[in-house]
Parts: sequence; structure tokens; C-alpha cells
Amino acid sequence: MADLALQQQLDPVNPPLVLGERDYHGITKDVAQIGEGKTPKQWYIAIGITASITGILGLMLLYLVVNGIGVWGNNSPVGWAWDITNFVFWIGIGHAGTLISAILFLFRQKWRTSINRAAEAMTLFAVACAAIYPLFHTGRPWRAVYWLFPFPNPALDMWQNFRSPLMWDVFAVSTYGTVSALFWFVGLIPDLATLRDRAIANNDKLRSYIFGTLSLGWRGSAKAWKHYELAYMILAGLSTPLVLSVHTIVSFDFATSILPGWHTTIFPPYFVAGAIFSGFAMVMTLMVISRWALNLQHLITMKHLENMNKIMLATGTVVGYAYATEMFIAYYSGNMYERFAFYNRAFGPYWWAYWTMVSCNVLVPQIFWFKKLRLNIPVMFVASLLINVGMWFERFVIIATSLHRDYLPGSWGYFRPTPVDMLTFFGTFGLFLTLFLAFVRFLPMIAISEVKGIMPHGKAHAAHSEVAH
Amino acid sequence: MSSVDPTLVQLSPNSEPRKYWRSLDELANTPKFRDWLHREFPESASELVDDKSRRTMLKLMAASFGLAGLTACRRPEQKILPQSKGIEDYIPGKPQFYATAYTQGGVASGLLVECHDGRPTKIEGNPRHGYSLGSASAFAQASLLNLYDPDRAKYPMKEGVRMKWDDFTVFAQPHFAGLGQGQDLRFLVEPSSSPSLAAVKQHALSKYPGAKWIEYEPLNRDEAIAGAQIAFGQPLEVHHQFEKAEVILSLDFDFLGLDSPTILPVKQFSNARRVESKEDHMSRLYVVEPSYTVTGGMADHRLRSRAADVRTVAAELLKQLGGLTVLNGATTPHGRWIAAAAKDLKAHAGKSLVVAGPRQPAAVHALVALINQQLGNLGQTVTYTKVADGWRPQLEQLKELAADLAAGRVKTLVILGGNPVYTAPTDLALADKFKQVPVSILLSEQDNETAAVVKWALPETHYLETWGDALAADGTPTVQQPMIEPLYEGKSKSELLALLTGYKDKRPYDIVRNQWFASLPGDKEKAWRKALHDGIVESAPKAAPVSATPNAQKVSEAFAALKPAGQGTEVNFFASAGAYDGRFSNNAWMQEAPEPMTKLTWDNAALLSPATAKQLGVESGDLLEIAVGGAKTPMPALIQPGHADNSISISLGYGRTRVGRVGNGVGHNAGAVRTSDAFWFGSGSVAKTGRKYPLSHTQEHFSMEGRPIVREATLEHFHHHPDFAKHAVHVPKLFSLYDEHTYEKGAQWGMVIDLNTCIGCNACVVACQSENNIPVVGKDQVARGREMHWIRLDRYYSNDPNDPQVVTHPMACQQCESAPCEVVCPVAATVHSPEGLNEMAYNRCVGTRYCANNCPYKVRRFNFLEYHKDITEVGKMAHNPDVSVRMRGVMEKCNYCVQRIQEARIAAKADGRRPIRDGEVKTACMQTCPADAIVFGNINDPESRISKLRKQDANYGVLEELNTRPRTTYLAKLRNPNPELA
Amino acid sequence: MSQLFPRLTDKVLRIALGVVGLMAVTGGGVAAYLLHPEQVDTGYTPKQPIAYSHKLHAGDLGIDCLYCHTSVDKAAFAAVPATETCMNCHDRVKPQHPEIIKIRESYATGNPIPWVKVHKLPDYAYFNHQAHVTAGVSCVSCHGRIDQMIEVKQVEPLSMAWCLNCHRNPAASIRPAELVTKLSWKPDRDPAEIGREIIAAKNIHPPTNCSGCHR
Amino acid sequence: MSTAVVKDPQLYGVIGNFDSPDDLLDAVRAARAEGYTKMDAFTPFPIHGIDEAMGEKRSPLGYIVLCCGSVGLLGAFLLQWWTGSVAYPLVIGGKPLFSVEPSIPIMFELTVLLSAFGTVLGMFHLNRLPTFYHSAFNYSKFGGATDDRFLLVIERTDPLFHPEKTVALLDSAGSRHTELVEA
Repeated sequence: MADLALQQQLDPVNPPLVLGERDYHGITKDVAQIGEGKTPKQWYIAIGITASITGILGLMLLYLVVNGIGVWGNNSPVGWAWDITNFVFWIGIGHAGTLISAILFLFRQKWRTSINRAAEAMTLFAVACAAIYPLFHTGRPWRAVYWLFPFPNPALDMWQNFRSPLMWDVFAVSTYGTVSALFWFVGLIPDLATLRDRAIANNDKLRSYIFGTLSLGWRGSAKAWKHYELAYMILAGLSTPLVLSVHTIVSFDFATSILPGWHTTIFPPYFVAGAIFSGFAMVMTLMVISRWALNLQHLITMKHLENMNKIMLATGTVVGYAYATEMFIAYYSGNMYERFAFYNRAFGPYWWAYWTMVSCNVLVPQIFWFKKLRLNIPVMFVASLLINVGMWFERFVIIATSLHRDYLPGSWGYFRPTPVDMLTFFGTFGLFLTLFLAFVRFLPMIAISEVKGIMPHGKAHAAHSEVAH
Repeated sequence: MSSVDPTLVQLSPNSEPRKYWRSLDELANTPKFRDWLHREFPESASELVDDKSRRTMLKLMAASFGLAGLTACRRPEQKILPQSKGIEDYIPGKPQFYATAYTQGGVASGLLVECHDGRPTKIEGNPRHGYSLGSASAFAQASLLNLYDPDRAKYPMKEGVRMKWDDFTVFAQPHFAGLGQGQDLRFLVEPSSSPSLAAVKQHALSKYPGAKWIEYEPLNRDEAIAGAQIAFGQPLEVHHQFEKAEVILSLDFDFLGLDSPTILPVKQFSNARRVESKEDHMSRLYVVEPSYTVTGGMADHRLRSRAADVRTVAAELLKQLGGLTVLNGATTPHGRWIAAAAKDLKAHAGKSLVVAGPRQPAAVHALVALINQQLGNLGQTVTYTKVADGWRPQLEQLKELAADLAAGRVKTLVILGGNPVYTAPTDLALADKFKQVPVSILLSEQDNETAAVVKWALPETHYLETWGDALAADGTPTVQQPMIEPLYEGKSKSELLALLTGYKDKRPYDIVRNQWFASLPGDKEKAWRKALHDGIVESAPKAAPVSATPNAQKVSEAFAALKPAGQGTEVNFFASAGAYDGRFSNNAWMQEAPEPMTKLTWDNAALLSPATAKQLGVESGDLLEIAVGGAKTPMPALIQPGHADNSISISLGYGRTRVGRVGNGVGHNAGAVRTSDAFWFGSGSVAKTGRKYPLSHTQEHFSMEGRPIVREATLEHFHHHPDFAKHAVHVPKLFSLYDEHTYEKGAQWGMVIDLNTCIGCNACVVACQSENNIPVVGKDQVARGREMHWIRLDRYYSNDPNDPQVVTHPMACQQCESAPCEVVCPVAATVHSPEGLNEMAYNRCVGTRYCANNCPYKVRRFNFLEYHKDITEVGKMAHNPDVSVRMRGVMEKCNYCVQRIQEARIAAKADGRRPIRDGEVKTACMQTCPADAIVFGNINDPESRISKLRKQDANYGVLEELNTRPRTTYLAKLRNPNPELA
Repeated sequence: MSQLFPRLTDKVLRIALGVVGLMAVTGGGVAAYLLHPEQVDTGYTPKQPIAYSHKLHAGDLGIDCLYCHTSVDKAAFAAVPATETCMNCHDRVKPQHPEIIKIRESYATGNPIPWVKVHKLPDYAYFNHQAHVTAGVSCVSCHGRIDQMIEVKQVEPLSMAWCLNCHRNPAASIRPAELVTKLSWKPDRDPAEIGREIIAAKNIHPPTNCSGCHR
Repeated sequence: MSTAVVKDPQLYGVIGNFDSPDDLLDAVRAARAEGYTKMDAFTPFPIHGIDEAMGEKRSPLGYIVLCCGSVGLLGAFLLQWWTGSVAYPLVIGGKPLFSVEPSIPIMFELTVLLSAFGTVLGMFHLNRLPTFYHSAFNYSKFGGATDDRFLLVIERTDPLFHPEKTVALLDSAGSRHTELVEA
């Protein structure tokens, strides 16, 4: 610990990523204990609430399936509204997880280790929430299921239209979900083994069999680590272009159309930046809560939070730049429909949505120019919430305001959400949080073996851990 | 779902597989659930067979979805029930067309009705009939739905108790036998031109000389006839030749719209307006009117004027024309306008035409007669014919009846058709008076407000259910053939009258046949058959024009005697484009057909000008209270640009209390403030209630935003730059990244719509709705922007917001060759046919709505809910069996009536495999368009009409610059303004 | 530390996985076969109210299909004949036969005979007999050898894929229009060749686009 | 070297237990120096340089992934080409029946998907996962290997393996607790 303390003094710029007198065993203990101890009452209360919100989601979807899409506010011309808005919103949230676990990994960003596990979990849950919308926005999900995937159909002999960006979506989103899940599970294996062995040591039969099974008999043998590390590297390598492709393809849903306000070549980078932006905001929200709730301050340090704030500042500014470009190009194109579409965004019936978006996404992150605010937890918490609001509005603005007034004024309309719209969206948060709560309760929310891997090795601090455990 | 088997297909009651899934029977057998399941899993309902050895994926799916699904998982046993005895020349599944007659305002229009296996499904105009020429108005077409109205009067009712006809006859025969001279007998009858009814009437009146025969119709042409009475000393019916007229001035006469019972004026007018080459000319139309009508929409010069000020315009015009001066002192601010019009009219003496509307007082009509004489139009563009003897203004007759009722001079009242309690002026208070009558008998199609106050309410047959006849405006006898046996226990007017008065013939068929048979020339049987086939009795003499000269002296006296326009806000009463006078109140098609100008559905409203609105401090959606004399009625305000100031217009036929599930409580009753001395208009007052009232429009934005959508120019400009429309927007050389698909082989379908002749009358909308089983969605869904019409008439205002010009833009699927909708459909539910149709396979659609989003014309319609679920069994009889009924979650849109194309192709192939001839396929909209503004055909055939139209300079495609390559193109809109007023 | 699982676990697990995998594959194959329209939709043979034998009438007695199904070349529907048609012969032929008595009842009372529908197309599909028969598609192509059936049975799946099959290469099922009702027709040369000639002559091109059958 | 020692077939090997990665690495080097070849280590996290120390070869996983990836790429291409222009050619938006441009996204996605499966399943295969029963678990203090201990096993199959000598070697290398572990 001596050199740890020393290092702290020596290196105020790059403080260590693990604070306090922690050694390997200490880390194991800190992370594993979360699940091993008795379940706190607060947890039951929390999951009780979130589960009932999930119940609302279920009811709303049932109501939708029985009555049809008409229970939402969608209409002609606004064929897509909250459904696709929420889909893009949730998919976007997911991206930060993959980004942290994959891209930062490839860039050897050590600070990712203590947040990547939770971030990946968040990705999975966000994708789960997102997947609900494209499926249910048809009103008859069973049709979507058995006609959107290219099964052979001997009765009809019909196939899908693979030119449709929605078809690309089907592949992109399902691939994204699958790969993220694999990535996440592979990362979990060594920690599951750790939990297994601890369970055996405290001879907790149930846990030892559960984790014994889940960890597939992992032994951490040097030979295994060799393949494992390569596999992990490859998955990271695959996930990186994948995560970029997913939101690019989502943006194609709009970019390849001929609707003014949708038909824009800037969309792919713009969407990806937005996704990362919103994703980090969500990670921030969750991390601030869990490090406080599970007191992991020494593992999720200010440095982690500050880095994430810096990324939000960067991506937020990129998004702001995108808004400006859109406006300018619309003006510069000289195309009356383009010009109107963007004028209508800022000053049409939905002006409030547009300006909410701008202020939350462009103005709010600017506070992170100041180190003081970057390090102020309440500030960053509120900021992260605002950013998520703003990013939801970005999607709403792109979808609804472009649709409600397009080419022929005779067909113009206005979209108003119904309670069902709102409760469905609200419900997805229930699902998301329920899954996340279950995760933090039962699985190691911090990658134990990876954190150990980034600790400075040395005989010294193994000293006071006993041989005998 | 699928096609209806011609030989009646029924689900046999024992089709439930009780032998297995017994435990689930409860759930499984709730019919609602089963219907739903059949809707949602048509495959599972059909593909699967009754065989335990085979379980199918769909079965599992249905099972997993809802256990009860399993019942749907065997083939429901369907029965085929052929006739026991064959029917001569009837081929199951082949539609048959019969001629018949639709009567409105006592004037007949000839119809051709399409029947599928004995049920009328589509109404079209009879090409052989001089007043239809193949077209039918929206009302005539929608009358089909009245036949299948589930809330019709079905059985004889005595004070609300269901009876048998026998009960009635048992009561009636002795009663009428005991009426003696019939001193206290009154007949209140919906006016009719039916000769056969007239014959029975003669018989009745000869049997009861003391009885009185009163005719009343809430929207009548009495003022015009009375005007002739003044001018010519005899009551005459006026006829106009809009086709011959080069300059037309209309004084508050919506002759293209609701003021004409037939569509002939539209045909004539559009012929005079059609411009096909740059040499062509078109007539010029001046309109003076308070509210904005479709006629005003077509005007080259429109003068908005209170109805009461129209007379001064007329008088000033006569003065300008050098006729006598009847304007004592009164002046008009529109001198210049009138002067210019007068000059124009004079310049076209003999080829011009001045017309006045039925809402204008008799004196104005008389004055107009003078004007036309001054212009030498009498006998040229205006002719007069005699009306039936003993004509008296209906209002007069009705007042007299009211007086008799009040005095208790009426013991027996027979009401044949109509709904006087609802339609009569309020000050007559007929409802209470009717209650006092010892014996009151109503024969009516509707179970209406009048039925509520009479002793006996008898069901009347719909005109498609019984024999009858009527005269066209020129006296052409038009035969009304039944298409179907009476659905309920209805009887026709003449049938009942015959029953009551013991007429020689009892059956409607005999009454009608014997009316004509004797007079038929040559082989009478053959002639009769021909008459039935053609729908008209050609041999019968037409009404001869009366040549008479108007008496200026009488006219000026009458004019002077006109009661002056009152103070306060003027209240105008109009027929409504939806419910007409209330007879279409329970007709869902008409309720949902948007009002041509305001695009208002499921309501009427008080239309007022922006200025008046500002002055009163009201805005659209405010609930007003309108008072005329003592009477009051609530009415929502709706600002109508181009409306006359200090004047409001409200339409009749709404606020029904007893008509049926569709019409009850829809809108507000304008009739509540319609009094006998403010019958057409009068001065009243308007007050705000402070409450709001939601109005549902199908269009919310009326400005074209300077976009080149409807391309318009003056005739003059067109003569110099015939291709102006092509240059309204720069269309660069368009190319595709791909080597493009070409459509050269076989027929290539396309459509051209002439914006210059389209008047926006809704006929096509209703035709499309009827032909393609388009659901009605109701006020709430319309408010949410979910109306389903495949063709919509976009209405755009231009120029001065207070006094704008309007254009109509019919918009349906443009069948783009490179269709943006097709590319984005993930399941290939919408693809292109080799003949260039943008096809929509409903059963493939999963409902992502992406295609609709990507359609720049926004012509795709989505079934957001199960819009067909509330249709009654009898309502389903109106469905066209050649077109699928779409379920919820499915996208739909115009497909150029592909079912008609297919029928034509199969016919052509059976007929020696020849190609389809030009004009052999007509889309429903083209077929019925009164202005012949829609032309559909094969653009691959250089000789076809459409190819020629597409070659015209004025031809252009909307949003061509997007490279969508629309197959539907438009001919630019032209106006022919008077240079002096430019 | 003690072992969690017995020594044999992994062997057993791998064998089990292998077995499950094998079963999945074979099961899938079997299901795919059973669920194929060929299997699912054919073979439907409902009980008819009257034991009418097509074999006897169309086969042995050689009555032409058109004698009863008169509208087959005139309309979309090959109408089931009115009882009247039966009576043309049966007021003399076997008038006392119990089945015929049912027919005569129907004729006397005017109550239709409730025949049970055998050939049911998938929903949303519009089939037109006239178009096919006039083009030279024989009854046998869709209905099989009716003239050999005592009870009518569905022999073809009548599924979209099945229809497309023929619409894509019609030659094999096209014959001279006058022979469509000759179910036993056996040309002396390759029928497909004859089909091709007729197709060329009549320029027959069956639609494979949606609106060909769906409206 | 004497080969007198009888090797007990019930034996898995000798496991030594070290404090830190560095100790472990020293032990490995020592053993290699002695000429031992059949050895493996059990550590809570990957120890860099241990492969070289133990003389391990590079992992072949990359090739597996490459194959799977190419299958995905080709499969996606064929799927879109065949369904679009062979199985049921339909004119959609006047576009060609098949063209590469719109096929790229799905080709990419399927490549990634199959590569990912290849990676994970390949890794499982190379590591023989799952292996629920393993002799190493018989080591009394194996639990440390997933916590903070660094174990080194020298397997019985090693030609130089000798119950006493090998144990002695590991002890001398700083093992805190050396054990003979049965298979």
C-alpha cells in the first residue's frame, strides 16, 4: 500500500483508478459481498416499484395488441411518433455500454474497467427495451415476428425486401443484441468462477451450483487466459464497427427516405455521436446512484466520472455542430421543402420541442468546461438527466416534426400523444431499472479480474492476505 | 376477408369441434373472440384442416397466442347453398346492371345500379339518361347506404308498438270508407313528379273531393316558379343552357352544387370550360353569393354579398344594361364590378346567361327574367316550361295546413314521405299540432321525428326496393326498377295510397306498368322491356318550352314590394353537403364526406367571414347562440374566408334527435331558427356562449405555401404560354443510380385529372368509398387525422385572405414508377405490377407504416383500428365482393380500381384474347365524375384519350422533381378573368 | 477445495448435447415435412348431405363437367348446380332411390341442398374459373381426377406457392380449351410441348404480381 | 536422471501456491530451467509474459473467426441475391432485382454475427469449456486461484515429473503450500 499512497502523492494529474488500501483479495471481497450478504430491504422496495412499472408496460402492450395501433396518437401523416422515437432513444442509450467495453478497451483506456461491466449490462437492457417498439408498433407483433425474419415459407413462397432500411434494422438490432450479450457473458466468466469459489468456501450450496454452472468450470489456467484474452480482443474488435453500424443503420431509416428533414447525409455520424452522448449520460446517472448506494467510491472514482463528463462535453458539442450544419445546409440548398422543414422545426407548432432539445443537448454540457463542475456530483447528475431528456426530444423532433408537415400542405397534420403512448414509454423505464436492479444484486457489477489486472503488481501487498482461504 | 362466395356461404352452426378442446369451449366459443381470431389469423382460420394427425405451425401459434385459438384451427365447415330452381340468365358471381331512377327535389336522375347476386352494391349514372349522362351525384351514390340503414323504419308501428300490416288495413279500410267527402282529410306529401303517383292521387282526390293535397319540401324551387308567375303571369319552371352560355352571372345560385338536383349543369358547364388546345376558349363565370359554394369556387370573378343585397346587384345590373330602373334610392358599392360584368354580358348578348338561386325572393327571379330578355337570352340560354296545374307555393300550402290543424279542421292526416316535424318552419310548430290530430298516418323510410308524433308510422320502401317512376326536369319519364325485394315490410307511396283509397291496381308494378303500357308505341311488350332496359320511356313527349315575354311593370311592382333587408346579422340557410335536408343524416358516407369548402365532417357550423369574426370577437370552434325572431339554436363558429361580412351561413340537416345510430345528435339543428318569414335568410343575432365545440376537419392547412402544387394561370397567359405549368418548377435532368426499370410492354395504366374542370363536388370520393369498401371512421378518428378516403380533394385558398380564390386538388395514389413507398416496405407488401400499378397486398402488410411516411403525397391510409367491426350484417350487404375488406393494422390506398382492370382483362381474354379497349376500364372516380375531369387509360396506346391528354402542354406531374415519376398527372387550372376587372 | 460436480458430468453433458442436437435436426426436418402445405392442406374430404358420386356421373356415365357446373367458363365461380339440374334426369331415373328422394324433396320444397365446400382458397385470394378454363387449364390441374372420386377430396394444397408454381411455368398445364373437361386426356406427345404452342398462339402470360390474385 | 520413480496414474500433478504474479513467473522460469515442459498456471487474472515463460504457442482462434466471418458475408450475399432475383423476382420501386449497394448493411451484420459466434464458441472449444469436473479442483486451496493466489501445476505427464523432486522444486521457488493433487 505504501507505493499506492506514494503514487497518489506523486501523480495528482493521473490519480490511480483504485483508491484506498485495496489488494486483490480486498477487491474480490468488495465486489462479491454485494451479492453474498443478506438482501437489503431498500432493494426489495426499489425492485417492487420498478417491477410494478414494468407491469404497466405489459398492460399497455396487451391493450395495444387487442385494439390496434389506434390507441396511440399516431396518425396520417405522422405514421411514426413516440414508438420509433423511443426505439431510437433506447438503442442510443445502449451504445455507451459497448463503446466503453469495446472501443475504450481497444484504446487501452484502463479507467474503463470499473464501469464497463455495468455499462454492458445497461446496453443489454436498453436494447431489450428498444426491441419492444419496432415489434409492437405494427400492432400485430406476431406478424412482424414471422414475416420480418427470413424463414422459408412454403405456403407463400414470399421473401423479405432487403432493400428496406427496416430490414437492415432487424438484422442490425438483433446482431447488436446478440453480440453484446456474448461479449458481456464472456467478460463475466472469470468473475463467476470467483463467486463460485467463494460460495464453495462459505459452503453455500445453492450459489456454488448456480455459479459453478454459469462459470462453465473456469479455472483461470494460463492456457485458457491466452485464448480468452484473444477472444475478448476480437469481440471488442467486432463490437466497435458494430456499434457504429447499428446507429448508422438506424439513421438510414430516415436518411434513405425522401422526406425533407429525414433525407440527410449527415445522419450517420450525427446519430452515432448522439447515441454515445445519451449513452454516457445514462451511464453517469446509473453510476452516480450505484456508487453511492453500494459505496463503491474507491472503485468508481472521480476520475471515471470526470472522464465521462469530458466525453459528454465532446459529443454534446458534436451534436450541437450537427444541428447547426443541418440548419445551414437546409438554407444553403435553396430547396423550398428543405428550408421549410427546418424553419418549421424551430418556429413551427413544435418549436418548444426543438428548443428543449437544443438547450438540453448543446447548452447544458457546456458547463463541463469548468473542472469544478466536472467534479461536482449533484451537477453532473442533473446534467446527465437533462441530456437524456434532450436526446429523447432530438429523436422526437426529427421524426414527428419532419412528418407532420411535408410536401403537400393539404395533407399536413399534428400529432398528440395519448396516455397509452406515455404509459408505454414510462413502462420501459420500469423494465430497464428492474433488470438493472436484478443485475447489481446477483452479478458482479464490477469486472473483478479486470480491475485486478490494472493494479500495480508487487509482492508487498499480497503479504497480509492469508494463504489459507 | 376474402371474396364472398356467390352462392350464399354460411358457417354451419355445428362447426365447433366440441369433441376436442372441451375444456376450452367456454373461452373458445365466445363469438367475439373467435371473430377477432379469424380476423387476426386468417390463415389459421382457413388453411387448417379437421385432422388431429396434423398440427400446423399456425395452429401452435394461435394456440400459444390465445388458447382459444385452437377452435379457429380447423377448417370452419362452410356450406354452399345453390338455388333449388335455377334463375334465368343469372350467373353466380357476375355483377348485373339495371337502370332505375333517383329522385331529389321531385326531379329524376337516371341511374345504373350494379347488383351482385341480388344485392345492389354500387350506384352509377345512367348514360342514356339526359340528366345523368353516366354520372351520379354524391347523394345519389350514397343513397345506397340508406337502403342498408340498420335503423330504417322496418315495420308498421302504432304509437311505438310494433304492428302487422293487417292490423293497419283492418283499421284503415273501414276508417277511410267512413270519411265521406273527406272534408277533414289531408295529405301532406313530399313533392314528386311521378306520373303513376299522380294518377293514384287523382283517384284519391276524386274519391275524397273535400280532401286537400299539400306538398312540402324544405329545399324547394318555389321562388323561381313564383318569379315566373310575376314576370310571365303563369308559374313556369326555368331551364338553363350552361353549355351554350359564354358569359354566366350567377346571383346566389349554387348551380354546380347543392342547388341543382341533378348533375346536368356540371356536365354543361365543364364542357364550356374544358380547354384542350391553346386555341380553345372557355366561358366566363361571375358569381354573387354570401357563402362560399363550389360554384363560387369556379368563378372567374366572385362578389361576396349578403343574400339580401343580391337584389340590389341584380337591379343595378339591369340598370347598367339599359333596362328599367327599379332601384328606388338603394345603391350598391359594387358599381364598377357590375358595370364590367354588364358590359361583358352585353357583348355576348344571346350567348350569355344570368341566373338566380332558389334562395332569392321571387321578385329577383322576375328581375332576372327581365335581364335575360334585355340580353336576348330568352329562348337561347334560358327556357321556361309549364309546371303541373294547380301549383301553389308550398310554404303557403303548409301554413294553410297548420291553420287547419290549429282550428281542428283535420281529423285524418296522411303524411307520405318527408319529415315535416323536423323540416317545417319552427313557427308552425307542427309537432304539437300533429299530436292533436285524431288519426295521423306517416309513411317514411326513416324512423324519424315525425314518426314520434303520429299515431301510425308505416315503413316506406327504399327506391331500390320498389317500382316507381319520375320525370326528369325536361319531362323525360324515368322508370324506377327495384333491385332487391323489400328488406323489411315497406310499401311505396302509391302502394299505400292505392291501399287507402282502393285504387284499381294494388301492386306497385301494376301501378307503374299500367301508367305507361297503354301509351307505348308499336310492340308494347317490347317497348316496355326496352324502357326498363334503358331506364327511360323515350316515346313520351318532352315538356314544350313556353315562349312568353316578361311584364316589366309587374316586375318592378313586385320588386318595390320586396320586404327590406332587416338590421342585425343576416342568417342564411343552406342545404348541407353531407345530410342535405336531413335525409342523409344517418348515412355514414355522407357524414364523413368533407364539406367541399371547409373540409368539415360530421358537423355543420355557422360560417362567417374573418372580418365579422373579428368584429364579434369569435374564432373557429367557439360555440355561438344564433337567434332569429324568438327561436334560438347553438351553433359552432367556423371562419370561412370569402364569406360575406355581417352575415352567417348555417346548413340544414343536422342536430337530428331521431334518425339512427349514425346521425343522432350529430351537429346542431339550423332548422330550429328557420321560420316561415325567414325561410331562406333573415336577420338575426349572434351571441357567444363562451363554450368551445370541437370540429373535425380532413384538412387543416389551406395555403399552398407558394409551392407549385396546383399550377394556375389566366386563359390569356395560357394562350401565349401554353406550357406555363411545365415551367412552374425547375425539373433538372433526372437520372437514377441504377439502370432503370422500363415499362413498355402491354397496357400501362395512367390517369390525368383536369384541374380546370374539377369542381370538388365529392362525387368521386363517395364513388371510391362505395367501390372499394372504404370504412368510415367517425368524428373522433377524423379529428385524429385518420380518415380513410383513398381520394381526397385538397382545397387551397389564394390571394386576399378576406376574399380568396380557391382551387381543388384531387389527390390519390399517383402510382409512381419509382415509388418511394415500395423500397422501404420490409416485407414487399407493396410492389410494382408490370402494368405500372403500385400494388398493395393487404394480406402481406405487417403495418410498419414506413411506406406512408415515405410517400411524398401522403395518400396512403392505415387501419389504425378495426374500422369495420361496427358494421351490421345488413350494412355488410353494401360491400363490393370484388374487393377485400381490410383488417386493422393494414395499409391501403388507391389502386386504380385494380379489380375493374382485372375483370376487364379476363373479359377481353375470354372474348378472343383481344387487348383491353380504351375506355373499357373506368375507375370508379372517372366513371362518376360529373365534370369528366378524370381520365384513366393506357398510356402505352398512342390512340387512347389519356395519351392525347398527357401530350397536352398543360399536363404536369406534382412533385415530378423528386423523380418519383407519377403515373397520375394533372392539367393546369385556368381562369378567364375579365380584363377590365384584372 | 472439493469438486462441485461428479467426474462423469462433462462426458454426460456432451453426449446429452449431441443427442438433443440430433433430435432437433430430425424433429425440424419432420416438422418441415408435415407442416408443408402439400401435407397440411390436402386430403380434406367432408361428408356431403347427399351421397353424390362424381365417379358415377362424370366418370362412368361420362357427363361433362359443364353440364352441371355451367358458369365455369363464364364467371369466376363454377357454380354448384341448382337442384333443378339433377331433376332433369332424376325425375325419371331411379326416382325412388333414398338419396334421390332427398333431391326431390329439395326440389319440391325449394330448400337448397346444403353441400359442404371442399376447395377453399386462402383468404384474400381471388380465383377466376373463367380466366383459367378459357386459357386451357384443365379442371384436373387443381381438382385432380374428380371423375374417379366417389367422395370429393382436396388433392392439391391450393396455396400461393402452389399457384405460383404453375403461373411461372404454365406450359405443362395448358391444353386446348375444348379439352379442359376431358380429365383423362393423354396426348400422344409431350403435353408441355402442346402447352408451349398454345401459349405462343394465345399469348398467355399468367400474372405473378400481387394484383393478379389479391385486390 | 533416475527413472526409478513409479508414477501414480491416479495423480494429476503437483500444484504450488504463490503470493504474486512475479513469484509465479520466477517459479515458472525455475521449472523451465529444470527442463519441465508440461505445466500450467491458475491465476485470478491474465499474467503477461507467462505464455512466453511457459513456451506457449499463439492461439489459433483468429482463423476460426475468419472462416465464420466469411461464411456470414457470403451467406448474406447469397440470401439477398437469391431471394431477390431468383426465388421471387419482384419490381420494387423500379429498382434492379439485385444490386450490391443496398445489400451491404446486411452482409456486414451477418459477418459480424457469425464472427462473434465463431469467437465465443471457438474459445469455448479451445478451452474445453464447459469442464465441470477438473483435477485442479482437487487441490485443497484452489479457491485462491480466482481470488488473489497464483498457482503453478506441473503435471504428472511431464517426463521429469517426480513426486518429491518436483514438490521440492516448487517449495524452493517460494510456494507457500505445495501439494500432490490426484487426478
